[in-house]
Amino acid sequence: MSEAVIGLTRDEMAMRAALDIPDGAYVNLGIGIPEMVAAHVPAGREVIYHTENGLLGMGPSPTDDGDPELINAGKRRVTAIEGASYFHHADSFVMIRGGHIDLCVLGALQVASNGDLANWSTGGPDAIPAVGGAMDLVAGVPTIYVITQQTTRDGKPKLVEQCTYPLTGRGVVDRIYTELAVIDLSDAGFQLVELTDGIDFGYVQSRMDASLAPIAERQEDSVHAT
Amino acid sequence: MSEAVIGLTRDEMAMRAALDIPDGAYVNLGIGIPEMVAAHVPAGREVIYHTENGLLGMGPSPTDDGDPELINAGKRRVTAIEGASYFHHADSFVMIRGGHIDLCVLGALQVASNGDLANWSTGGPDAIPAVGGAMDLVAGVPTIYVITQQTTRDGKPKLVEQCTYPLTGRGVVDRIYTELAVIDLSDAGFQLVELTDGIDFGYVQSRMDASLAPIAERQEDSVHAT
Amino acid sequence: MIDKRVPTAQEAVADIFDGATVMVGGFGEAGSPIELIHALIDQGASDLTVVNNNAGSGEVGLAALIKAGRVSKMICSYPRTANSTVFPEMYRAGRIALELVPQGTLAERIRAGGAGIPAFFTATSVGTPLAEGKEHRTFGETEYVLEHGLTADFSLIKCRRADHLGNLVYNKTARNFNPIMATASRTTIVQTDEIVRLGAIDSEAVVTQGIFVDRIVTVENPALESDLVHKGMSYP
Amino acid sequence: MIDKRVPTAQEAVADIFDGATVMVGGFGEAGSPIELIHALIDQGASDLTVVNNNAGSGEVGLAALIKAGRVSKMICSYPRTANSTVFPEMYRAGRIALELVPQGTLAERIRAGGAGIPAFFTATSVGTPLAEGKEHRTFGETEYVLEHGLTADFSLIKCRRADHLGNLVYNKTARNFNPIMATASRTTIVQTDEIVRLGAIDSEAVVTQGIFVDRIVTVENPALESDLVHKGMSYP
Repeated sequence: MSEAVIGLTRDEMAMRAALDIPDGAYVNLGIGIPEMVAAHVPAGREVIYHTENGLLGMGPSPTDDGDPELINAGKRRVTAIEGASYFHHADSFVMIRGGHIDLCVLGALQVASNGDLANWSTGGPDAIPAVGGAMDLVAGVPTIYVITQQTTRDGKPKLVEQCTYPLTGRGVVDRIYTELAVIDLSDAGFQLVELTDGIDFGYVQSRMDASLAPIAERQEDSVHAT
Repeated sequence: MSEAVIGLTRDEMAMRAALDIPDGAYVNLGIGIPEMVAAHVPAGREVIYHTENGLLGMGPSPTDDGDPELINAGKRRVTAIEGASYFHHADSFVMIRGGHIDLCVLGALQVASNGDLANWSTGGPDAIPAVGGAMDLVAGVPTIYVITQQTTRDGKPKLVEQCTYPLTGRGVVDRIYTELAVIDLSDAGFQLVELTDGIDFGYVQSRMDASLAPIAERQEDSVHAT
Repeated sequence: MIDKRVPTAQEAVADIFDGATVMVGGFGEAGSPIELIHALIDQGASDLTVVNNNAGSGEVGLAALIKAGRVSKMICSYPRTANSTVFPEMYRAGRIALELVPQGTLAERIRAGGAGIPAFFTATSVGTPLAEGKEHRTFGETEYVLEHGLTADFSLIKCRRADHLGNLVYNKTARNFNPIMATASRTTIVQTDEIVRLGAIDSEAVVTQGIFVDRIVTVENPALESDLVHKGMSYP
Repeated sequence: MIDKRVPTAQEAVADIFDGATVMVGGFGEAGSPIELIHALIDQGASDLTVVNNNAGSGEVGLAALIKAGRVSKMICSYPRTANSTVFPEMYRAGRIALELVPQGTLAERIRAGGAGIPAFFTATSVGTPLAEGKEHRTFGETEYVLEHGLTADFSLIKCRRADHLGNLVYNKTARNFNPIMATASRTTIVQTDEIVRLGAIDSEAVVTQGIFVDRIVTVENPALESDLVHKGMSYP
């Protein structure tokens, strides 16, 4: 390790995001850290998970071998809760495109200060382009949370003035959870909501390529509502 | 009765049309005489009936009271065959609009020599307009048969040069079964295929407001195929 | 925790507001949520736009809602049925508006509304009066018209069986418009013959997924429109 | 009489022609009709356009068809999966074309193709490179792009259970693209784990109605792609 770990672990980031998932929400979780959110929803809240390959009521990973035909969007084996339902792909995207899923948690390559998200391609000439359901999710789901490290492994900020990678969607991100902070997207751009214990404003700002507004006097909670 | 019955009865017209329903066809039957076609499909042929209110595999009327929630498009109680399936209205019209139903038999107010069909409204100022699934059927089903009397009750021809009633669809009719004849729609207009026993060409022509071409030397059978 | 059951039809329809668009499931009497409609009559909301394949029969259910003067506009494919006298009278008297839509286009517009599709092309109605004034376009060799997705503030749905998460199954051809209307309305209100325990509805056979449902009322022995009409009943 | 069963996969795919568009069901290995794909490899048709969510993995199933040089173009949403090496190599070498479509738009284009809808508007992909060159239009305050229905000459479908009329049910998330592809192809070819007697599939729970199905082959113990890949197998 060339650098000491500063701020939250991946699991702690998922845990922080989970605090904001409301009781009764229908939620789609992206691949990677977002998947870990499911394990951390606070006790007493019932959340129903949708996976775009045709399952509402996705449960945790199987404790046995599972069923190779019961998988999630990341093609990993999962289980189904009591009261789950299966449906075909067009019906699954009725739920997404039609605005029926309340909230989606995704990873990111870049988020811009206007809420633009890039998370499907680095646009490299040799890259195999692959988009999956990401563009449908950001276009259809009313509330989009992003969980991401503040920078890439080689230190390049992921929260930027303008995305340089191909977009997944325009102005779609509502809130970002990083190892250092919780940051909202407001009309004025990146808006600090909460600092991780032991992290100061200046450090977060230094790990971004865009201006960060300090915590507002009176916290706007509008992005919580779905 | 002011006029003797000439030509086929309603039931005989349905019987004649049934001869042209191919084995294995998926068929939608309109309300009225078309409904009677089902009872006359020749032995050895298996035909599957679709009703647009969400049933594939419609059987005959129930011999008991039936189920008030098992009805056909005319809202009459029906039965379902073994191997029937139920589905919602959007899926039902996937079958119709998507061209999956092979053949539809409808009634008519007017058929024009270019295949235009009018069968939903007389366009009267006091008429309550009601269209149901007729426009979807003629737009989506590749082969459209019409069963109709040659004239209205007061003797006005229903086979005409041009429809005066509002259209159901343009150029959609393939074949017409009347009490006097079987008539195809060809590029040249009405084309006689077959005369009812005892009826002559001149009589059929006299009961139309458009030109009828005599039986062709070598019969084209193209409208039979689906 | 999620539990979409509400005790009475009265509570289920309480917030339907004047001027709302309400989709009402059913094809004729099959799948028609009569008890919910009657609760809506009691509730009093007016100036409603109602979407249904028909326009009711006799003087019960949807016909009674129309007769009570609560419906300013019907969107339907076939407002002319056996025993349908209320709508024709109101229509001829100029007291109710009608948007006539071919049945398949009506179904697809509702499905599109629920699916986030604002508009689509269809060949249905091309060359007829119902295509007049609509955008036409040719794809391949066929001409199509542009039709728009349809959404509603509320839908009133009837099903055979539900669980408390809102998963629904229907009875035979009573399915008809109910599942697509459930997807296309902001608030979906369901009457069910019975509520069953979670897991009692086969996950492979759920027709309407709970995500589309907001409120569920049990109506154990729902009335049949044809029975009520036959008995000459009128509501209220 | 109607009986859609055919004895072998070989016979079922015999008429797939060079240059055909073939929809292949499945999402990863779930619902992937491997035995039908292998029969298609044996059959020899080439210059195929294949529609599938992915582009195969290992050197079996769809990946094997691509490796054999039979696919000139893939239409898919995610041609990059664990153990997916064949497509990337062919793509980088310029030996296969790619039409990349967002997953929901791919599903809706297939559904539209089956439903006789030539084109529809969707908000998905607006503002991204995948919307470039497409017609844009604003409805309300949102911008949408026009997408076109997708149809195929053939589809290869995997299901859990079928009857001889072609009614199908699936297993869990193996349902995925299979039902919509069955509606969107001129000839639908199905492999099923088992054929059951007519009436054994609940009429309320049929997922694909027989009207969409042309040929059914029983493959009693279908191979699992992950098993074959794990064993390092390649086909043929």
